[in-house]
Parts: sequence; structure tokens; C-alpha cells
Amino acid sequence: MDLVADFLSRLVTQFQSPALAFLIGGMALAAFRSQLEIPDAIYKFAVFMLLMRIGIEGGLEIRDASFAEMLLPALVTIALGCLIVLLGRFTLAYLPGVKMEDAIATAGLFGAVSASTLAAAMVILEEEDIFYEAWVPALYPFMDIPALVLAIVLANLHLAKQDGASGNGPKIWSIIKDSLRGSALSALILGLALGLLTRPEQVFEGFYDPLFRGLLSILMLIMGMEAYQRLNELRKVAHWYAVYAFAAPLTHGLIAFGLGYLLHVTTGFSPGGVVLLSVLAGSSSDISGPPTLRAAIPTANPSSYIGSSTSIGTPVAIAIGIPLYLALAQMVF
Amino acid sequence: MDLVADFLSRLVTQFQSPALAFLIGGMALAAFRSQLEIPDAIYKFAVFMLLMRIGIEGGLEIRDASFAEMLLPALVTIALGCLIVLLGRFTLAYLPGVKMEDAIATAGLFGAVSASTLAAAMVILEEEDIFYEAWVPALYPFMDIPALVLAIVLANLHLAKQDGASGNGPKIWSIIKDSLRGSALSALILGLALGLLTRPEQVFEGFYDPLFRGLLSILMLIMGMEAYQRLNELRKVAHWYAVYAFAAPLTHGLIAFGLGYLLHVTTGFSPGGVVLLSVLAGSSSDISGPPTLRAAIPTANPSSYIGSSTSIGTPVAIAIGIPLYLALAQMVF
Amino acid sequence: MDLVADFLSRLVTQFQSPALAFLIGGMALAAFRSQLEIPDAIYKFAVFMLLMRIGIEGGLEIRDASFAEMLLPALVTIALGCLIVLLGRFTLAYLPGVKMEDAIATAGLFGAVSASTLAAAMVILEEEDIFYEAWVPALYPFMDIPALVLAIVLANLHLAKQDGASGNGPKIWSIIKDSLRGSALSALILGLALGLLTRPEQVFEGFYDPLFRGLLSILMLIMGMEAYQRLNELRKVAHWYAVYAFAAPLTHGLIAFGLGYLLHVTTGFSPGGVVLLSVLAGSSSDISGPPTLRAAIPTANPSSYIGSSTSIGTPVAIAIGIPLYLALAQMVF
Amino acid sequence: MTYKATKVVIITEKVIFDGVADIIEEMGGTGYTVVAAGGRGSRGVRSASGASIVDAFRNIKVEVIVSELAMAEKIADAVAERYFQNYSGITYLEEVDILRPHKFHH
Amino acid sequence: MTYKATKVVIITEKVIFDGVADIIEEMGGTGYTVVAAGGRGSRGVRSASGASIVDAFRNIKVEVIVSELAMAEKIADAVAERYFQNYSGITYLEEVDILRPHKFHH
Amino acid sequence: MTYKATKVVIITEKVIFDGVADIIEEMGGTGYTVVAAGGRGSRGVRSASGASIVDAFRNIKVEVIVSELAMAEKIADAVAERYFQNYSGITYLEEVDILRPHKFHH
Ligand SMILES: Nc1ncnc2c1ncn2[C@@H]1O[C@H](COP(=O)(O)O)[C@@H](O)[C@H]1O
Ligand SMILES: Nc1ncnc2c1ncn2[C@@H]1O[C@H](COP(=O)(O)O)[C@@H](O)[C@H]1O
Ligand SMILES: Nc1ncnc2c1ncn2[C@@H]1O[C@H](COP(=O)(O)O)[C@@H](O)[C@H]1O
Ligand code: NA
Ligand code: NA
Ligand code: NA
Repeated sequence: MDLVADFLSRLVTQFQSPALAFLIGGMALAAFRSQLEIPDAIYKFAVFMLLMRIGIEGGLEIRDASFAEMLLPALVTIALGCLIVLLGRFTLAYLPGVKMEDAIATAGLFGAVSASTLAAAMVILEEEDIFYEAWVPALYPFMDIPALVLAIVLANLHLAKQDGASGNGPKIWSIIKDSLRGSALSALILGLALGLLTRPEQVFEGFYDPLFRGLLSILMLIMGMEAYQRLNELRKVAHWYAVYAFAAPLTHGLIAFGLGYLLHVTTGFSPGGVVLLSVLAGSSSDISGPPTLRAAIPTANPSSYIGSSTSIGTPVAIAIGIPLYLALAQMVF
Repeated sequence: MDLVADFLSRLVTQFQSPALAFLIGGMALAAFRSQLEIPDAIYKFAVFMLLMRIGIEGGLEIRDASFAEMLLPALVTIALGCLIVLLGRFTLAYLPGVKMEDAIATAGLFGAVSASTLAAAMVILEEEDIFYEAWVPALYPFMDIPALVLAIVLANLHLAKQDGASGNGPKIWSIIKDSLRGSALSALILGLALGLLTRPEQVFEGFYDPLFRGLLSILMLIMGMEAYQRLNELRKVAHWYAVYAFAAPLTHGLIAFGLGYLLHVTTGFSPGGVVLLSVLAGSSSDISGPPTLRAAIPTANPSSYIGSSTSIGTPVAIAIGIPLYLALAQMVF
Repeated sequence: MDLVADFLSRLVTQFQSPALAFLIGGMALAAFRSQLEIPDAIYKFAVFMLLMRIGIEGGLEIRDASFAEMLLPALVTIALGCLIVLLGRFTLAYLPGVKMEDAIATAGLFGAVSASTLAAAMVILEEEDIFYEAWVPALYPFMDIPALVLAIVLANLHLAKQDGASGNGPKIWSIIKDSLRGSALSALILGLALGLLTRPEQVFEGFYDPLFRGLLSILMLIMGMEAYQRLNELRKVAHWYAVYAFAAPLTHGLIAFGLGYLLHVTTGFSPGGVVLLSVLAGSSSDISGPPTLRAAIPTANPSSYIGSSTSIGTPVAIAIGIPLYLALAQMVF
Repeated sequence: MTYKATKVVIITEKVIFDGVADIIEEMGGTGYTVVAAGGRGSRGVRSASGASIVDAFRNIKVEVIVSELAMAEKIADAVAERYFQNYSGITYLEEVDILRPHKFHH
Repeated sequence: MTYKATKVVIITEKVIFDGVADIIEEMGGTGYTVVAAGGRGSRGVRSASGASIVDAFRNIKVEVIVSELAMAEKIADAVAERYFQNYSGITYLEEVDILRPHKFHH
Repeated sequence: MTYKATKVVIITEKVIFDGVADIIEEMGGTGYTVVAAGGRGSRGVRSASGASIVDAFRNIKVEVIVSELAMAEKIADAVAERYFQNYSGITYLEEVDILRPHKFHH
């Protein structure tokens, strides 16, 4: 029962950690119907800064890392992205009141990654002085893209079958291109390229890095406000979405923890890396996932997938997921 | 005549201090019809950051302070907020060409608080190494809310009497709720709660605090531009508004100084605290006051109260008020 | 052939320098049709911050410099602004397919100055520890205004002659006023005044200066995206614009280098100052120049001058111009 | 095939937007569209851009499509009556042709 | 001297803007004007301000002036048919008077 | 009870807004409403969002309600004549029904 005790004590501390505190603060503001508004331009800029910070540091690090070292984790990350979508496709989709396309889109969103959840975990690991390979956050697209692509492909297969038409099938390469063009992945990859190919150390240390925590706190506030405001969208769809949105982040995170543990044993993947991998898996996309799905699976109801992810998925991934993986790591490593 | 000399020399130095210099710079730009525009998103964000900074530090400090120590100052602050409104109600309102509702709304705005004026004073105190209890800025809502509520209640009583109707009276609790929901008080209270209940030290020291001065300089610039641009609104209303707008900040500040001095003698309230209390009283609301009044006293002419406060009240409160209280403090303490 | 080798090696290093790397990154994003968007509010704010930073530092420095020392460089700067316009007027304008007004407007834009190009050069000089008089960047308006004014006057003279009308001629003072009112020069002059007359050291060192590099990197990204996106505007106009846009920045920069060298020999103007003077001359305006010209020479086709300057002029000025002047400086000083 | 309907346009201060939306709902409007606006009228200029300390005083333009002229007039009248003595604003009607009339009924 | 023309108005989700622009072009429209909008309809409220995590779901209002009613109806129908089953949106037509008819022909 | 009036709509580059406002005033318009717009016309695409180095080239849509058709035509003609050779833009008129005609007279 050490795990439970440790997890609970972490949970309590976690509620005082800035990331979670701002998230809850945002929820409280929305619940109280505060008129506080963080301008859209600031939100977009904060997201850009976060992803550039993650990307540049990843790029700088990859320069020194051996690609061999990253290969296996990257493959595991891809597998996790696909696994999460398949899991949703074969559980959520069969629950009463749940439409197949809606289920697939939701699973796609939970397979994809949230930059802010990832950033929150990075800050907490740094606060606790837990080492991780700096390229781990850069695994982001290796989970994000396969999950979205697979979800879109599955949804289209389903619709084609339903229509009886053979269809010409979704164009996988064009979905990948659209993903990469989205603002989140564009910023991350730009950062990676800059870190890998140029010398951005000074601007990184003087600008992108020091503003990271502060802008994250503002993003958390916005996520909290959104989470509360979108709760009533969730009320419009089947209750099973709420159940899925609660259970999925933790399930996905624990599966990833297991696979990460295997990586640790076989390749020496760091405990901090295992935690971040779990966070990647447990998080659900909030920035570029929704519009990608909206455009590619138009028949899916956005209230179902955005409601699930934003209102329940993300808060659970941050507030319960992160301390849980940390407690687990403490125990097993 | 030491006071006068000291005040004048401070006045001169003050004109070189960044806060005032940016304010005057903004006025000069507007007078020259410059097309420089600080985007609205930046303005809103800067205000949010200022209030979070004030709130978080206040919260961190209150944690260590004894509530008993704060009680008396808080009561005095509430009393000041109400006194300022009553003063305006029984002087300005009886001047020729002044409509009762307009007078009450104007007095309400001068009773309420300006976050940027307060922040400017905090920066100057820090520059001069004058100590103040860090919870003093957090007294903000204790003056702001009572002043706005009382003004709205008085205006409604007046209108009800005028209509001959008994009316069911304004709902005080709903006015308070609306005030608290406004963007300014929401941000301040969020900051207070975060400082009081969580551990935001790192994000405070790495983000909210270091950006404080810089964002304040930008706010001062905007206030200067607005002050000039709204001067011609003031031309549309009775001249007495200009007289009130000039005299009121200093009168209110000096009354607060007197009460603060009593607090100093009786409870050991710091000289820096006395100065800040005077600044709170002398300042007039520029962010959340105007829309609150516009919605709650619709018959009052916004040109009268916004013109008075933005064009004359705030510049006087900053440029003359702050050095005056500092000079006084130098003399009496 | 030392120069060539040095220049080439600098060119290679330069491609890794953050300024250029972000510029190229922006082009790559646009070429890949990324949906990444830097909000307009952030763009405007970044430009404001850059110009304030340049202005304040210039003002602080001028305080200590002797005006005599600046006089000759300022006159040379004015001469350069005019010379560039005249050069364009008598070369570009006579090329086949080029309309006189379009040529004059284009020359005006290349005579005017780009704040971001200047800032990029400042950062590179600082990185290489090359000294320059801190008032040199403040020479900006001495080149910008004469170039724009002369271009507008020449265009109007041309149009008046064409119409056969005597016209009452363009009002030079009103063009100068409009230039000064533009957002770029307003910010620069505000900064200069604040640096010269007040004590902004603390807010400068704690805010404007540390954010300089970071915001510059973001501006470079935006310039890169714009450069690519506006390439197809250039396709709509005569090919000669592309030739001019490529050759002009380097020609102007080299002429300025020559004149700067004379200043160095006669007045001891620093080598870093010579480089910055060349950068001022080689850069073309991207912020306030275009709208000024659009309003004042309405018959000129904006695709010609904006296309030339944004798509080719600025990238050439940064990527080739800056390392070229640095290599030259290395050789001759 | 198109059907006649009426568009009510209300241009007024942002600060009373919630009240206007309530009136639209009460009177039976099935929806509305709102855009940010600036303008000049009898009560001075309201800019639509740049930092303004009193953002809440900017204008909005609200458009409501209703299938019956009577309801359109009722909405316009109600807004004007409740607000236009104290708040600046104008309202007018336009005739439009809609394609799917069921969207504008309850 | 003015000429009759028709304005097609399409209010829908921002995410399908490119598709709508394509339809306008295909059907022969010579141009369009677009503004950012918020609104309420049968599918819930869409705000036009503040940070929203899913900005792409906000509304746009697209206006196309065409000189022939038939083309106007074709554009409105095509947009409604291709999109309005899955995306929220409305479309309507208005009669306008133009001054320079050649601007709206190819 | 409603009264007929005319709405002049002017869609053009932001950079000439002041000139357009002057024309409206000179011709006797009692007010106007302006919104930010993007668009495509004979002179290329103008986006309404994202950082653009030449923001001043974006579009605005100005609407003026006047009680007399003649004044509407005068405003539209004056704007077109003074600006549309060199600046991109279109202008058109719409018939509207107003409730309080005194607002649109001087
Ligand atoms: N003649 C008009 N044409 C178009 N819009 C107008 C007109 N008059 C007033 N408006 C709009 O209505 C708002 C309020 O007008 P007012 O109540 O007259 O100040 C103005 O800010 C404009 O946006
Ligand atoms: N009756 C209406 N009047 C004006 N705009 C409407 C109306 N109904 C819907 N809209 C607009 O069309 C959008 C989509 O409507 P809907 O598909 O009904 O959700 C809404 O967000 C509004 O902007
Ligand atoms: N057919 C049209 N329908 C609606 N708006 C148009 C149309 N043509 C042009 N516009 C608008 O008018 C602006 C200028 O048009 P132009 O002068 O043709 O480039 C465009 O950017 C559009 O916003
Ligand atoms: Na995931
Ligand atoms: Na006060
Ligand atoms: Na130049």
C-alpha cells in the first residue's frame, strides 16, 4: 500500500503545484462565471512558445544523442498511438448510445497528444529533479500523427462500408501532411529543426526557456476555463463518454508505463522518460487534434470528442495521471 | 516649507521616473496624433499580469501575516471607499450643470481603485527602498467593491425617488457578484488564492514578478494615450468635472494619509503602507469600474465619469499624488 | 581572395545564426503551407518592443555622446537615403516594363529602413563582440524619412508633369509629419526621448533589453513567412524588379560602407558603426514604409514595391548583406 | 426555391449584448449572428481596434433572421425601447430570401 | 444609375472556409468578402472573442455579390448541400444595387 | 411602422478609411458602422487574420444608412470616383426599413 499512500500524498502536493493550481483556478473562474478573458492572441502565442521550447531543446539534444538510442522508444510511441485508437474503436464504440464515428474520433483525440499536459509534466519532473532524456518530449509527433491518421482511416473505412460504396479510401499521405501543417506540429518541428541544425542556444536560454513555466501557467488557466465551459457539451452526449474520458487517460498512461518499463529494462530508458511516455499516452489533444478531426471526419459530433477530451480527459491526465506515474516510478525504479 | 521643497524636488525626479515618463510619453504621442497602437490583446494581458503579480504576492504574504494585523486596515479601507462616494454625492452633485446620477457615478469611479496607479506606486516605493506590508496592495477590493456598490445603490435610490416608484431597490449582492466577476477583481482574487493556497513561488519569481515593471511601463503608455484622447469627452460636460477630477484624487489621498497615520500610531502600520493606502484612495478605476457603472447606472453619461477619471484623475493621482504622499511620509515619519 | 573565403565562411556560419535561421524557417513553413500563425497583436508588439529597445538605448547613449560626433554621420545618413532613391529613379525606372511611379516607390522603400534587419545586425555584432557607438541605430530616421519624402516628392513631380498640370506640389512638411506619426518612427522617437530625458535604465535592463533577441527571432520568422507568401506578387510584375531587389541591397550597402569608411578615417567612426550604416542602407522598409507610400503615391502598384522589398530585398539584406559587410570590415579595419 | 424572411440588424454597445440576446430569445428568434464593429453616430466615434481602456463600450452588430415580419418588428422595437434611451445604437430591417425556412421556425 | 444584383450570404464554421471559397470560384463568383463572426443557432453558441482552444470552430460570414440570381442560388445550394448536414451554417440571399456591373462578371 | 431608407456598403482597403469617412460626412451621412474584413476580388486575396506586415492593406466594410436614395448614390459615386482607380474596393446599395427616421437626418 506504499503506492497508494505515495500517490495520495503526491496528489495532495500536486494540487499545490502551479500547473494544477492554475488549471483548477481556471475551472473556478469559469464556474463563478468570471469575465476574465485571456486574449486569443496570447493563447496562440503561448502555445507556439511552448512547442518551440520543447522542439528546440529536443533538437539540441538529438544532436548529441545517438539515433539508435531513440529508435526503439520512437517505435513504441507509434505503437502506443495506434493501440489507443484501436482500444477506443473496440470498446467505446460498442457502448450504448455511442455512434461509431464519434467513438473513433474520440479515440483519435485521446491517442493524440496535448502539448500543455506534456509541458506540465516536464516542469514537475524538473522541480523534482528527475532526469529524462531531453529528446523524449520530441517523441510527440510519433504518437500524435499515427493516432490521428489511424482514427481518420478507420472512420472512413466505416463510413465507406456503411454507404455500401467501395470508395477510394482516405489518402493517408494527405492526412499526414495536414497534421504536419497544423500549427502545433509545425511549431514543434520548426523548433526541432532549429535545434538540430542551427545554434539557437542564446535565444533559447534567454527567451524560450525562461518564459516556459510562466506561459504554461497561463495555458493551464485557459485549459481550466475551457474544461468547465465545455462540460455542458458533454451533457448533450451519452454518459459513456464521461466514463471513457475518465478511465482512458489513466489506462493509456499505465499501458505506456508498462511498455516504458520494458524499454527501461532492455535499453536503459530513464525513469523520467518512462513517466513522460506515460504522460504522452495519457494526454489528449487540445490544439490541433480537434480541427483536424472536424475536417476529416465531418459526420462525427464535435461535442462528443471535444467535450470528453477538454472537460474530463485533460484534467484527469494532469491531476491524477501525472502524480500516479510519478508514484509508480518512485516504487518500481 | 520643507514639505513643499521636498515635494517639488520629488515632483521633478518623478517626471523622470519610468512610470510617469511613459504616461507623459503616451499623452505626447496622442497629442501628436501618432498612429502607434498597442494591441488590445497586449493591454488586456498586461492588466492581467499586473493583477496576478499583486495578487500572488499578497497571497504569499497573507499566509505569514496575522489576520488580526490586517483587520483594522481593511476596515479603514472599506470606510474610505464609502466616504469618497458620499463626499462626491454631497459636493459634486450640487454643482451647477451636474446631473445627480452622473455625479454619483463619477464619485463611484474615484472611490474605486486603479491597478496601474497602484502598481506605479509599488514600483516607486521599491525603487526608494521603502518597506510596506506586502498585503497592502491586496486591500484593493476592500476599497473598490464598497465604492462601486454604494454608488450604484445611491444612484438607484435617487432614480427610484425621482420616479416616485418605491422600486424594489438594487440587489446589493448581485452588484458585488458582478464586481467580483469583472476581469480585474477576478485576476486579483485568483492571484490571492494561488498565493495563499498553493506554491507559486517559482512561477512568480520567474515570470509574474520580473515582467511587472516592463508591462507597467506599457500600461502607463496606454493610459497616457487614452488620457489625451478622452480629454475632448470632458469638454462635452460641465467644467466642474474637471475641477473635481483635479481636486478629488489629492483630497482623497490626503484623507487616507490621515487615517493611515492613525493606523501607524495605533497599530504600527508601516509608512510605506500609509503611502499605498493614500494611493488606493487617490486613484480612480480605469478597467472594471467603467463597464460596471455603465451597466448598473445606465442613465449616467459615460463621458462625464470616464472623461474625469481617465483624462485628469489618473494623471493627477500618479504625477502629483504619489510624490506628494512620499514627501509627506518623509516629513511625518 | 581572403575576402571571398571569409565572406563564404561567414555566410555558412550566418545560416546557423538564429536571425537567419528563423527567417529561413519562416520561408520553409510558408513553402510547406503550414497553418502556423503568429497573431497580429504579437507581431505589432514585437515591432514596438524592438524599436523601443533601439530608441531607449540610443537615447541613453546620446546623452553621453557629443552631438558634434554624431553630426557628420547623420548628414551622411541623410545623403545615403536620398542617393538610394535617386539611383533607383535613374536606373530601375528606365528598365523595360517598369512604370515610373512604381520604380520611384520601390526605390523609396529600399531607401527607407527595416527595423528587424537592423536589429538582426545588432545582435550579430554583439555576438561577435564588435563595438559600435550605441547611437548609430538611432540614425534610423535620418535615412528613413528623407528617402520616403524624396520618393513621394519625385513621384508627385512626375505625375504633375504627366498631367500637364502645374499642381501645387506635394507638401513636404505634411509627408514628414505622416512619417513621424507612423507606428515605427513613433516608437523609435518615443524610446529616444525616454532614453534622453528620463531614467529608464531599470525597465530597459529588466524588460526591453532581455526580450530583444527573443522577439527578434519571432519577427524573423514572420518576415520569412511573408517573404515566401509575397513571392507570387512579384510574379505579377516585370522581372526587372527581381533583379533590382537582389542587386540593390548589396549595392546600397557597399556604397554606405565606402562612405562609412571615409567617416572612420576622418572622424574615427567605429568599424561596427560602419557595418550598421551599411545595414541601414542595405535594408528596405517593411513596417511603415508600405502604408506611407500606398497613401502618398496611390497610382503606384503595391505588388511591385512590397513584392520586391519583402520577398527578395529583406532576405538578401540579411542573409548576404550582413556577412558581406562583416567580412569587409574584418579585411579593411 | 426561396422564401421571404426578414433580417433584423441591431448595432449597439457591446456592454448590452447579453440583454439583446435575451430579447431575441424571448421574442422567439431561433438564432443570431454577431460581429465586432466600430462606428460613428450621434453619440461619437467608437473605434474597433487598438487598446482601449473601455473595450466594453465598443459596438457589436447583431443580425437575426426571422420568418415573420411581425416578429422582426417586435425584436427591433423591444431593443430600441429597452435600451436606446441610455445606450447608443440603431436598428433596421432588411428583406432576405432564405432557402430552408424550417431553420427559422421553432 | 444602378443595376440589380444578388448578394449571397453564408454564415458557417471557419473550418470549412476554404471549401466555401472553392465553391464560390467554381460557380463563377468574381470575389467575396469575409468577416469573423460569432452566433447562436440550432447547434449552440459560438463566441467571437477570448481564447478558445478550438478557434477553428468559430463562425465566418461570407458575402458574394453576383449579377445573376441563378448563380446566387447555385452557390447557396451548393454550400448547403455539401456542408450543412455536418457543419452548422445558414445561407440567404439579398437584393442589392450595384454601380459598376462589370466588376461582377468575368 | 417602418420607413424606407438606403444602406450604402463600401468594401475597400483599410488605408483609405479616413478618406471614406470624410466623404460620408461631407455628403451628409449622419453616421456609419465599420467592421474588419478580408476578401478576394479582381486584385487578389486579402486575409483578415494572422500577422501581416502590411496590415494597412486589409479590408474594411463600411455601412452608411441614409434616408434618401440620392444621397446614397452620391456617397457611393464619390468614393468610387475618388479611390477605386487606385485602390481596390466595391460599393453597393441595399434597401432597408428603419424604425426611427429622425436618427438619419441632420
Ligand atoms: N447613419 C448610420 N449608418 C450606419 N451606422 C450608423 C448610423 N448611425 C449610427 N450608426 C451606428 O450606430 C452606432 C450608435 O449610433 P448612435 O446611437 O447614433 O451613437 C454608431 O456607433 C454606429 O455604429
Ligand atoms: N435565425 C438566425 N439569424 C441569424 N443568424 C443565424 C440564425 N440561425 C443561425 N444563425 C447563424 O448561423 C450559425 C449556424 O447556425 P446553426 O447551423 O443553426 O447552428 C449560427 O452560429 C449563427 O451565427
Ligand atoms: N463579387 C464580390 N462579392 C463580394 N465582395 C467582393 C466581390 N468582389 C470584390 N469584393 C470585395 O472587394 C474587395 C476589393 O475588390 P477588388 O477591387 O475587386 O480587388 C475584395 O477584397 C473583396 O473584399
Ligand atoms: Na495520448
Ligand atoms: Na480610489
Ligand atoms: Na535602406
